[in-house]
Amino acid sequence: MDGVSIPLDHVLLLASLLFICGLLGLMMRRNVIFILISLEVMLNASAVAFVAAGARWGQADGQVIFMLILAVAAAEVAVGLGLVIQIQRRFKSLDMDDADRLRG
Amino acid sequence: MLKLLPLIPLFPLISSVLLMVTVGKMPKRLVAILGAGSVGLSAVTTLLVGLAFMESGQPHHQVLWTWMQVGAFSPDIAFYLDGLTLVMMSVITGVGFLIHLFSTEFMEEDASYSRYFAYLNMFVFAMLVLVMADNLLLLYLGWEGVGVCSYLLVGFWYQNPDNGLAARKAFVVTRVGDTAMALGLFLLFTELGTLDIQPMAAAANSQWQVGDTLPVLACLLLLGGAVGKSAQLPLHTWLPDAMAGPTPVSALIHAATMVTAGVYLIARTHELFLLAPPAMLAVALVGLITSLMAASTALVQHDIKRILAYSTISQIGYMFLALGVGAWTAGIFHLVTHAFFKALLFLAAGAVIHCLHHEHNIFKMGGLRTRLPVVFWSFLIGSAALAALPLTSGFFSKDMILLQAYELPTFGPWLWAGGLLGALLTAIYSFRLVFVVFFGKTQMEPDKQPGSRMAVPLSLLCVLSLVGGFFALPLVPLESVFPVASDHHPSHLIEGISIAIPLIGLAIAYFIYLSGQLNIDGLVNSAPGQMLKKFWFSGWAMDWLYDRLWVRPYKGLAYILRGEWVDVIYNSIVKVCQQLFVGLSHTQTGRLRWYATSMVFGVIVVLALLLGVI
Amino acid sequence: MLELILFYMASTIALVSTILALTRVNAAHALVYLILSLLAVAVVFYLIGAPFAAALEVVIYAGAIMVLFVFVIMMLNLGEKGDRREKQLLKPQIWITPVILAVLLLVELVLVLSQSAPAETQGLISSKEVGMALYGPYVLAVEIASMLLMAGLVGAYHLGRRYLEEGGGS
Amino acid sequence: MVLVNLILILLVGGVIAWLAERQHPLLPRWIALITILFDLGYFLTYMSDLSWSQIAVVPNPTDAATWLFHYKAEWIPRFGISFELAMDGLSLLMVLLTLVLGAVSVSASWTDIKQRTGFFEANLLWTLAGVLGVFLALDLFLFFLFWEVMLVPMYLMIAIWGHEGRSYASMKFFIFTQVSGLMMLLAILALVMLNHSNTGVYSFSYFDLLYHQVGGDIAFYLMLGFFVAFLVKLPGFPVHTWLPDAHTQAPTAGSVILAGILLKTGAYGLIRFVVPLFPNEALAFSPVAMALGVAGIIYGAVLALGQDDFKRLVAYSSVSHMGFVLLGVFAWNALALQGAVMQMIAHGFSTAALFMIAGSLQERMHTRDMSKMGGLWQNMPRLGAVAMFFALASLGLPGLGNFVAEFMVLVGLFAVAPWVAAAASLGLIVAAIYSLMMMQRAFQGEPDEGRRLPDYGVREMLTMAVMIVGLIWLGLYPQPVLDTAQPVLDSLMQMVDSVTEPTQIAGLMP
Repeated sequence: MDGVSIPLDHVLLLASLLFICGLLGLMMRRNVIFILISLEVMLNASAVAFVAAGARWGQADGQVIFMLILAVAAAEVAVGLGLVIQIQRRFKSLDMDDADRLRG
Repeated sequence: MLKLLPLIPLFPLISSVLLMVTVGKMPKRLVAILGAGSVGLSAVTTLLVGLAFMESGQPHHQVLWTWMQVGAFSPDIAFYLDGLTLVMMSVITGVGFLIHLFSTEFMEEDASYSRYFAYLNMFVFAMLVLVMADNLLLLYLGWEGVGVCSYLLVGFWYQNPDNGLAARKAFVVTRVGDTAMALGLFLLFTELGTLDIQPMAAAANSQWQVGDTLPVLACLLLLGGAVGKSAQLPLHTWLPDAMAGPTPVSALIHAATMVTAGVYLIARTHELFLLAPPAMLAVALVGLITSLMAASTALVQHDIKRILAYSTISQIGYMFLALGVGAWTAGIFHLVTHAFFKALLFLAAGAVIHCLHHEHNIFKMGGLRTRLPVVFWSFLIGSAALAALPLTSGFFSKDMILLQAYELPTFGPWLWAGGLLGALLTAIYSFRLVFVVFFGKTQMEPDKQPGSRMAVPLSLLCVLSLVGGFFALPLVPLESVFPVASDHHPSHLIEGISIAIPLIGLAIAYFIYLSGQLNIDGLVNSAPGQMLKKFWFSGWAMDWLYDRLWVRPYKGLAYILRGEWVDVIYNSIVKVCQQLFVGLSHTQTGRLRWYATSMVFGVIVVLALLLGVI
Repeated sequence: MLELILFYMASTIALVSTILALTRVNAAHALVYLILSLLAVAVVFYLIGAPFAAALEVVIYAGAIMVLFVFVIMMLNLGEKGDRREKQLLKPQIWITPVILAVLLLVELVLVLSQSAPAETQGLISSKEVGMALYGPYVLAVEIASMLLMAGLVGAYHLGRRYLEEGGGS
Repeated sequence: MVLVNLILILLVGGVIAWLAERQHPLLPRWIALITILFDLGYFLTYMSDLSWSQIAVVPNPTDAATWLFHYKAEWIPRFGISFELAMDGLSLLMVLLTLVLGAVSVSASWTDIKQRTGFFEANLLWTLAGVLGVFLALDLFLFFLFWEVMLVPMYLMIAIWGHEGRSYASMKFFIFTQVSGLMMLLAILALVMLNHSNTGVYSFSYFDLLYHQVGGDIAFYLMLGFFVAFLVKLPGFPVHTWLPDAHTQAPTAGSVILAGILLKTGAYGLIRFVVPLFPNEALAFSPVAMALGVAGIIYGAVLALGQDDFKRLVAYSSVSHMGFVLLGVFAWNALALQGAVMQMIAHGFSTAALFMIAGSLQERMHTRDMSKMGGLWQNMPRLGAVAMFFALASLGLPGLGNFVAEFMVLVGLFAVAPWVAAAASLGLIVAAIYSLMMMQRAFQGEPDEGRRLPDYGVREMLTMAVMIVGLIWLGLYPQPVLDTAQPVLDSLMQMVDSVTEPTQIAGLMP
């Protein structure tokens, strides 16, 4: 395993691509479950970038941050899915465009 | 004795404050005693002080306290007594007392008896302060004070909106003049560094040459004030309307004292005016034109008080003429005699109105000669003095003015001729009044006779009007104040003409209004005659002119602006904000995808900025 | 070399499965693709020398979090009707703006990446190091994370409670 | 500590008044009155320890020790913010005015306020406390704090106890003062930052910033920031439009405080801060400021004539009168400055009284519309006489305080800018027009016979007597006031003269 290392650029590129995929999903999908999935993808992408950066310097900090991201993701999903249930109950639909009560 | 000087204005002030504080709770008898008595006390004190002054012959200066002091600006509350002041004080307290006495009966039936005397006493106080002030600021205090009292008294019967209008007009028009005077004070203080009259005159004489611009400017501004207060052109329009007040008020304020304050001001500051010959000429011209204008207007009026008001304007015009030609003593002399006979005329007119159910129109009167003999004789003597018939007081003073005007180089004869024309008109209208009111057919029966408190002041004023000029008594104290006029006498012809003119006027009035031998109906009824009559009747249409020139535009401006136009600016800011709000609220679609998309757009822009792509 | 090949393979799988996950109509299908993507990312973690992160990725992400999703989808019970609805929503016109924006952002990110000097990942970081860092300098962050999780727990319970009280969303 | 206690007494009194409402709804007004009178008495006992010679000492504006009272405590030392209060002759006059008019305003609210009396009196006392703070604070941060403190209770007074259009008026008042306050805050911060970059020390203290020569364009903009804040408060043309609305809608006591005291904080700020902090810029700006002053005098007077609403008329007359203050400050010579100070005090009395009269009329007739009045003198002779007195004071009758003030402003101004003085003198004429028009429309004319209105009672006459005596005293013997303000103004002028070119305003000379 030692000796051959992976170019950082490529890992970061992977992170960027994943992030953008998530972003696309966020912008395109109206189903609230897919929106949550997109968010997960984006969080995961940023985690990749952190871990890669930590690996670049040979330090553990990247992974520490990854764990914090995990915690955030877990909390977010828990609350988010609770919201999904409420939305389904209120609007009888998972379409986020129906939940537009904030309209000015 | 001279130390008693501050008491003279103090008596009426105390009386006035007492009457105000008790707000009508005092019995009428006590009000009368307090009101008239306080002025009587002042008159007695004036006599004592006057005698003491005549003995010493030196001007007396008494500082009460420093009014305000900021650097060099330190006007005092201080009185200055010299001959001129003494003459004025005598007139104010003497004639004032008689008029107060007259009022105690005249106003007997009025509900606001004590308010009347409170105002009237306050007026006497303010007028005394005006003439006794040793500096122009204190003079200004008195000056505005009399203006306010005049306002209050003209609008005394405030229930009638017309009276309120007249009162307001009186105050505002004089305020225009007062403001000019205030500017004059600013100029004088800025240039001379003091407002005390005597040091100021000295400073002016040392700093300025005859004919400099600054003294001319300062004097013209002071003249503005004098013109306003003394109802001269172009600020005379308030006086005829001011007749809305009770008649004794007209006698005291609008004939004997307040309206002559302008004359007093110019006489008081004559050393400044001597440095400004153009201003002197302006004074003379203002006086002459005003006297002719007012005399011609008086010829055609119906209202007995308006006739007297215009005649007052005209007579003060004579005083201005006198001041303008440098006949200081003659001007003040005429002021004094005028105070006598005009107060007499007004009081007599007041008695007529009082006895005739408040009738003002002279053509509804007539034949009162036998019905109201005391009033008739008073009126006759007053008119004779007004018309300057020989040997009355008015004759001496007017004669003095005309002769000295004739002496003036260049313009003298013209001024003299104008004055003579005025004298002729004066004689005609004053005897028109006498003949129409007291002779002819009786049209109204008087319902009462003047009582003793009316008759006594009338008779005393009759005596003063007749003999007041004989001994030239008032002139003695003035000698020390004014520069001495030249002794040169014009020819007897000139003097003769001056004497003859009033007699001619009397004759004309007799032939037109009494014997009817001279019929002017045709002349009056012709088209130009009618126009002239209308023009004269409206007081040379000055009211109309001012209404169009000032009153209406100002009211219109106030009306247009009343909605606060400046707010348009702020309201439009509000409008813009509201529009922005409406516009931006459309971007709040409530859709998550839209928010995410716009956020991404923002991220792209920010990143691009950071990268320097844009 | 093997690592490199493995890396590119894992990356490709991660990307493709992510794209597939986000374009599915059926949420359950999407979840399966997403789990695949996460597993691929776990491989990437392993390859760049972070085995502890890889393990966590598998255990917590692909395991715990995804199970949550599955539960909820099961609770919602969407079925065929939901699928048809989803299809309608994925119309081509709503693709255009997001794709343009995404491409722009990608270009910018690539620009950013191209400006940095080339570097490589360096060897293995053991779980012990991670643990030392975590309970050393980052102990405050751990506390905060715990608080966050607690808040998430309470929030999720509160949001879900009424649903449960009313006897499910059927 | 005297100064701190002065403010604290009012703050605490406000809290007590608020709480006392639970015991009895009429209790708060007594507590408010007693608090203010106690504060006044407390102040006077300390004042009486001062001799005239102490007051007459020309204080060194840069040295707090030469002031009459000085208190300083650290607050936020890191940013150089301290709790610094100080009093010289000028603030002494203003504090006295505030407390006297404060008592008057409590009297004005005596029967006027029927709901939530406790909270009302509390707001009143807190406003007064804020105003005292503004007059005493010499730390710019503290000054700004008090500047805001006095606004909020005032806003509440208008918004809760105001008349029919209160929400609009209170919002307008708040926005105007708030926006202008923001400009001042920015100017203060910028000034402190500049001072920091020059000296390396953060300080908000007046004494540290005083001699600070900023120079250049930036100083001009900073001056403008302060100027706008104070101009709004003054209020000067064209940022006066909040005033007629606020005055008209405020409860009587609110109008009294607003007109009598709050406007004076603007004038005070101009004298205390704008010119001393930025002498060169302020004097260079003086032609514009004077033009605004004259515009305010004339504009206010013209609009006053056009109003039907009694209170609105008085409000516009305030705009007109405060124009003289602006002129006086920017003429910047001894006479004009003294005139401006006199005007602040005299206008405080005369306008407060006129607002009280307006309030009394509204309480009795339930209208402020003058076209529905007329002949009130007949019904209420005492009220009419009092109104006449204050109308005359307002038009500048010699012998009353307003005349002394306006005359001194104009005399001083004439030496600097004769034409401006001439234009401002027109204000004397137009003031007469609207004042007398007001008297005629409300009090003269045909009385309505069927009307039964209670005349002024003892409480009202006593309150009015305070102000009548005050105005006559100011008009006939203003020397104590002048002497109190003189050393302060002298020292300010010396300081400003020492840093400005004498030719600055030569352009205005004829």
